[in-house]
Amino acid sequence: MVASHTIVNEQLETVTSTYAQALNAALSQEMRRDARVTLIGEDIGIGGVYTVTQGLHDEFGEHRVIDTPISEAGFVGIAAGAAVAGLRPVVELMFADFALVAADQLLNQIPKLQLLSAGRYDLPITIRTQQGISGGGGPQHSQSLESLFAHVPGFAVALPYSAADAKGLLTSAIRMNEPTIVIEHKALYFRRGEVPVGDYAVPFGQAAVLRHGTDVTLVAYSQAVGWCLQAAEFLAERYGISAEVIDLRTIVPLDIESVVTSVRSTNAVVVVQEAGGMASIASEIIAQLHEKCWSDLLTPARRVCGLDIPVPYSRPLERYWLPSVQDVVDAAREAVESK
Amino acid sequence: MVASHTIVNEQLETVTSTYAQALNAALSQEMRRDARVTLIGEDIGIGGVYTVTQGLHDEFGEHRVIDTPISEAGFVGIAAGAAVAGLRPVVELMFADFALVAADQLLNQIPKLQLLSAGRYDLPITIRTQQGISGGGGPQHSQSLESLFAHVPGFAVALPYSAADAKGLLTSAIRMNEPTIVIEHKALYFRRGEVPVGDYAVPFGQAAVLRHGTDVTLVAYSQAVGWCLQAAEFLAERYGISAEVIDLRTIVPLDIESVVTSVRSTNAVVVVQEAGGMASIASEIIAQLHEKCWSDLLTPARRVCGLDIPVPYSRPLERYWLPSVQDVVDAAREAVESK
Amino acid sequence: MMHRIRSFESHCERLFRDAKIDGAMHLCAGQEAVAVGVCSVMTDADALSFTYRSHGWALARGISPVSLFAECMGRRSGVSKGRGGSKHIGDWSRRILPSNAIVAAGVPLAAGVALATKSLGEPGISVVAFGDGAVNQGVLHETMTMAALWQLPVLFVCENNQYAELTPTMVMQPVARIADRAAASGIPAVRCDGMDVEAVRSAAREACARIRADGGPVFLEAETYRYSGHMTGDPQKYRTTEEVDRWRTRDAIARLEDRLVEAGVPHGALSEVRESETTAVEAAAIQAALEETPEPAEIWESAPSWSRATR
Amino acid sequence: MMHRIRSFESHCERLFRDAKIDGAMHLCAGQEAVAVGVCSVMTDADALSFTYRSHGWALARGISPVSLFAECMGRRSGVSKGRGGSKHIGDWSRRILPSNAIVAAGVPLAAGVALATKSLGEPGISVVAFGDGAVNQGVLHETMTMAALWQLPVLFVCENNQYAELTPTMVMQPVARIADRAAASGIPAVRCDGMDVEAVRSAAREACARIRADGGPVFLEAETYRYSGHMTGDPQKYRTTEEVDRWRTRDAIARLEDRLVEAGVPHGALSEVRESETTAVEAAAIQAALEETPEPAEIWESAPSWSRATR
Ligand SMILES: Cc1ncc(C[n+]2csc(CCOP(=O)(O)OP(=O)(O)O)c2C)c(N)n1
Ligand SMILES: Cc1ncc(C[n+]2csc(CCOP(=O)(O)OP(=O)(O)O)c2C)c(N)n1
Ligand SMILES: [Mg+2]
Ligand SMILES: [Mg+2]
Repeated sequence: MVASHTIVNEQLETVTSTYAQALNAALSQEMRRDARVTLIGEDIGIGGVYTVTQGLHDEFGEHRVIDTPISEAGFVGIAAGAAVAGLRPVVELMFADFALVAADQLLNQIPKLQLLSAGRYDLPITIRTQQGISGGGGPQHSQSLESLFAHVPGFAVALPYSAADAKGLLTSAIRMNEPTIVIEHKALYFRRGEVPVGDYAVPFGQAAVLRHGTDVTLVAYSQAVGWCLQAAEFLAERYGISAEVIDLRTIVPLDIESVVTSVRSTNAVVVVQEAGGMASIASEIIAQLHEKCWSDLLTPARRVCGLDIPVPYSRPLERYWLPSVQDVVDAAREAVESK
Repeated sequence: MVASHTIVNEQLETVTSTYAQALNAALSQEMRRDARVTLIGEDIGIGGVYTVTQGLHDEFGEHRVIDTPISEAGFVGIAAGAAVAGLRPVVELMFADFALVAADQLLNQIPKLQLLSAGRYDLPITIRTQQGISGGGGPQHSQSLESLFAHVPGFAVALPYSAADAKGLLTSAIRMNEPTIVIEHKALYFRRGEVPVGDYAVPFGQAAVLRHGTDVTLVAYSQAVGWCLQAAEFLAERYGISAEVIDLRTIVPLDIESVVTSVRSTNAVVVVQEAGGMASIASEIIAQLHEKCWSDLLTPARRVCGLDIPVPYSRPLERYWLPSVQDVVDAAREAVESK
Repeated sequence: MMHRIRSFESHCERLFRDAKIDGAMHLCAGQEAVAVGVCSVMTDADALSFTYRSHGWALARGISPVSLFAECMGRRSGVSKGRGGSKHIGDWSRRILPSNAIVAAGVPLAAGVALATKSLGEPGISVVAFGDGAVNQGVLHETMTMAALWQLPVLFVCENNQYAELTPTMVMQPVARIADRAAASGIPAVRCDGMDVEAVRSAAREACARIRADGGPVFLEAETYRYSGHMTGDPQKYRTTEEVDRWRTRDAIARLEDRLVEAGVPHGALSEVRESETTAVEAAAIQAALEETPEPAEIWESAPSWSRATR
Repeated sequence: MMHRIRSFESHCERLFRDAKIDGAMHLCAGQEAVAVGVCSVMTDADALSFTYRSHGWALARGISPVSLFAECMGRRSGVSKGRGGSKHIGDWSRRILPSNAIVAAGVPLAAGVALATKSLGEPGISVVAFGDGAVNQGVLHETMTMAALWQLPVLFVCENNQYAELTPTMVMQPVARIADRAAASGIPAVRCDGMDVEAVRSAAREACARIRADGGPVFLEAETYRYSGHMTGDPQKYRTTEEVDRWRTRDAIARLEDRLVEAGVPHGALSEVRESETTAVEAAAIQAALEETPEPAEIWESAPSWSRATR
């Protein structure tokens, strides 16, 4: 894994920590800052399966860190009701796959509750979950489902790649007065990066240019950003191709302007995502660039995505299912060469 | 509403019937043909809220037309298990919105069950549901959710527009050995059309050209096809613009080739869908055309979609939320004029 | 109040027929005693959630007929600014959650309000009404479990009106009495005659007192009946008019009036109430019809700030 | 058979440590008696569904150790051709549904098999195993309701192993006994000692006989214990080793052996069984490790015909 290129304000004091620790810091800071911030989820009292909530039960007690039965639909709904009535719940869905068990609350209820309030209440609920492949999860523990939350309107959706963004985006999410979902990646939890200490909020809707380049733009979010950074390194060293890497950080709102700006100068783009391509964020980005960069693109936008079939368990199959750094490199070369 | 232009084989004997009657005919014929075809759903014994299952309980009895409690997750799962074990269940989800209550079974279970079978069983389950706006349904009874079923791989997805296709696609769906979903439109149930009598199956994955044209291609499915036909009529009469209208009929598989063929000759395209545009089938179609029609498109593909916010109740707001025939006309003119 | 509801519902039927009201409307005539009885023991601190069969609860909890009519007609002055319509009535200034059109989905939302109330040390309980059909929805079971585990102040009110849409309730219940199912979550349950406002009131009073004292939830089943179809336009093929008439002999309004007369209230006073409610509802319907509908651009008002304002 | 499972599980731990097995693995050592006892009364016509904690049930139902190991190692010869791994073990040629990694989601699937069986007039019942944690999932409640309403031949087996992941079972149960919750669906329930294979066997025998005779469902709760962590890598901070040791004194294998010895079976015969199972499992692990993994292109084999073979 290449080093994190996240551009953190130089002035901020930072500490090296894992993505999981960065999330933990965001939670504990926000819980100290606002007594209404309340965690709800399965096995979070003991620290959570990925250690993100470690220590919080000890510090804040069982009324702020609420362990639930295995009843996702029920506790997501309870959290939403609590958000109407003055709490600021942060719900952990252990795997994004389990969001489907609570899909009615997540997609029929929460996104509609403010429309129906006639402006009489805020809805400061944050869903935290994690997704993606990290090896052998099988078809029900490996999915990337962000496109569902983007398609059905109602949530602001963040997918942090760097540890710093994990902290900063989760902090913003908790402070927002509308429903937010922070989709973490299970393969990133124990990756380290420089994370600002203290108060640190990264606004939703602002992509980050992690590497400047002139020949082709690589656009991604979440773990796919890592592939792009590796690909960019490789493209530069091996082929002398200069790739710009953009981490979208949030897909709702989608900072298409930053991508457009980049494509205006590179004239070529590859969109990379772990999820299958069909009717996805990658499709959306390309559809928007098709219009907004009509005369800037000198070659069609490419996409590098997961396959549009369920994720199999066996390693060689899983590896084939996943987009690879090589796929990104190939797509970028093709794009550059056909300009 | 313009007359149905569905091109039905001239040789077939047809009868004028509503979309609902056409669906009913498909169900009763398939139930007669194969004793394993079994209907499962809420209030279907008495005929269903939209009369699609009328008369079937009387003819086939309570073991073939099974009324369920209000337990969508449970009965979708039961139907899937029954499909493994030799039935051919056709499940009615009264509103597509309710699919979200059963999303775990629909998206985590059914699409993965064949992967996990190592080829040892077929999975002939058909989900029938209806969606969209027909006036005053509000945010929880008006959604168009086909993109979710397209994004998460596993279902073949049909959205018939004409009464004939309603019959033909449902018939095919019931005969297929993989999971299928037929998404009907509530505004179409009582629309009439010519429907072939007797055995009539329309294969999945074959778009229909409903109107030939030379200046611009209008692509749609489900109720949006009606808007395109109206727009084409209007474009011809008022502006002398010749629009080709393509009804995709199924979105999985997606017959992009038919669209490409058309765009190769018209050099301009408008994609129309009732659902919000974000990360949707419309995005996907444009992303694919961007690549496949790179040099054929003389102007960017346009899309005309619903808004990316929940559907409000009040008529003027609902009307504004919906794409209109005028929106299609405007987009087509813009496309043609900027070629 | 029961008059107000009854008269509101009959007006609604008329307005729907005249196409002044859109979508599907679910009327509650016959069930008035449940909403009125329960609401009569609620305090201002209490929260309420109900279903698409909303009018009775909304009126009983103090939403004015005119803002309710206006909502049903999609007017800007509607209680939810026309965003929700008849199925989605709420008013958080009265701690009423938007009513829900997904069967049972409002139940966890209401329990969540109770969780917040308890967490924040505020007074008040949550009352959530749902139908007999909702009892088969898993999320109700999940919520009851958590309400019991966490001892949330929730009154679960099951309005057993004998039908879930077009299906007789008991065809879909595996046990003889719905209230008995609450035992699976260790929640105390009571039943009452939902066609008798005083019976509902006293059962609800006792239940609420228990919740306020112990903190934990109580389940209340009220046996009642809807006189109208499931929704406007329902041909009601699943029942006979004789059955409806039989239930009408237990009519809550008539029974209350009989009792009041027995207790010495003059007939005249009763008909005065009835007439004044009818007149007021009529006036409200007329006024609501005069209100403005929202302008298309107002659609963005209730949307999150980041929503893109393009197709 | 219990030996086979125990020995399989300890092998798995080793293989996982050696990174021969991917993902998370959920071992069932301690719980063997439940799977073995229940499967011992099943006929070939019966269907079975269980969870990610799959190995015990799979072996007890006749899947061979080598094809199970091969599956866990992602080999082409695995029982699901390497597609599912340890969490997703199924073999429809034995009427075993793929085991489920979504808590409680396999329950309606199993009930669906029972519906088909009944509809098609075939013999056989459906047995579905799930954990104590699954009891709080709404879909279980929904399925039990339908199984009762439709009198489906389903044996619901709740393996109460005292923990749901990292949480003690009873912390999340609103009633003292899980089996009591079945009454809400009108399903007869029994409990048995899940650390005693004969107790499980006789309870299951009786339950199955009842299902076969009456057609309707029965709920069986087996009290048991898992000796390993929830999954490989679990540091088990939520319990003490003393607790584990206390349960080990009730070990099902030891108790059965004691009883057999008392009944006159020579010690030698028992250790022979034990050794032959251990050797066979060892051999199976070695053989499985030699099997081939699938080629990438084989990924399309299990996909629907219309799947697009592009990114
Ligand atoms: C999840 C879901 N499934 C189905 C429906 C359709 N539906 C609307 S009302 C209703 C019947 C509900 O019956 P009950 O709970 O008894 O309430 P009632 O209408 O009698 O007040 C049904 C099935 C729905 N709105 N939501
Ligand atoms: C819907 C869902 N929620 C959460 C999980 C994560 N999870 C996996 S196993 C488990 C505990 C299940 O406990 P129990 O039902 O008692 O079964 P056991 O593991 O003890 O056999 C949890 C919470 C899941 N797999 N699915
Ligand atoms: Mg009812
Ligand atoms: Mg357990």
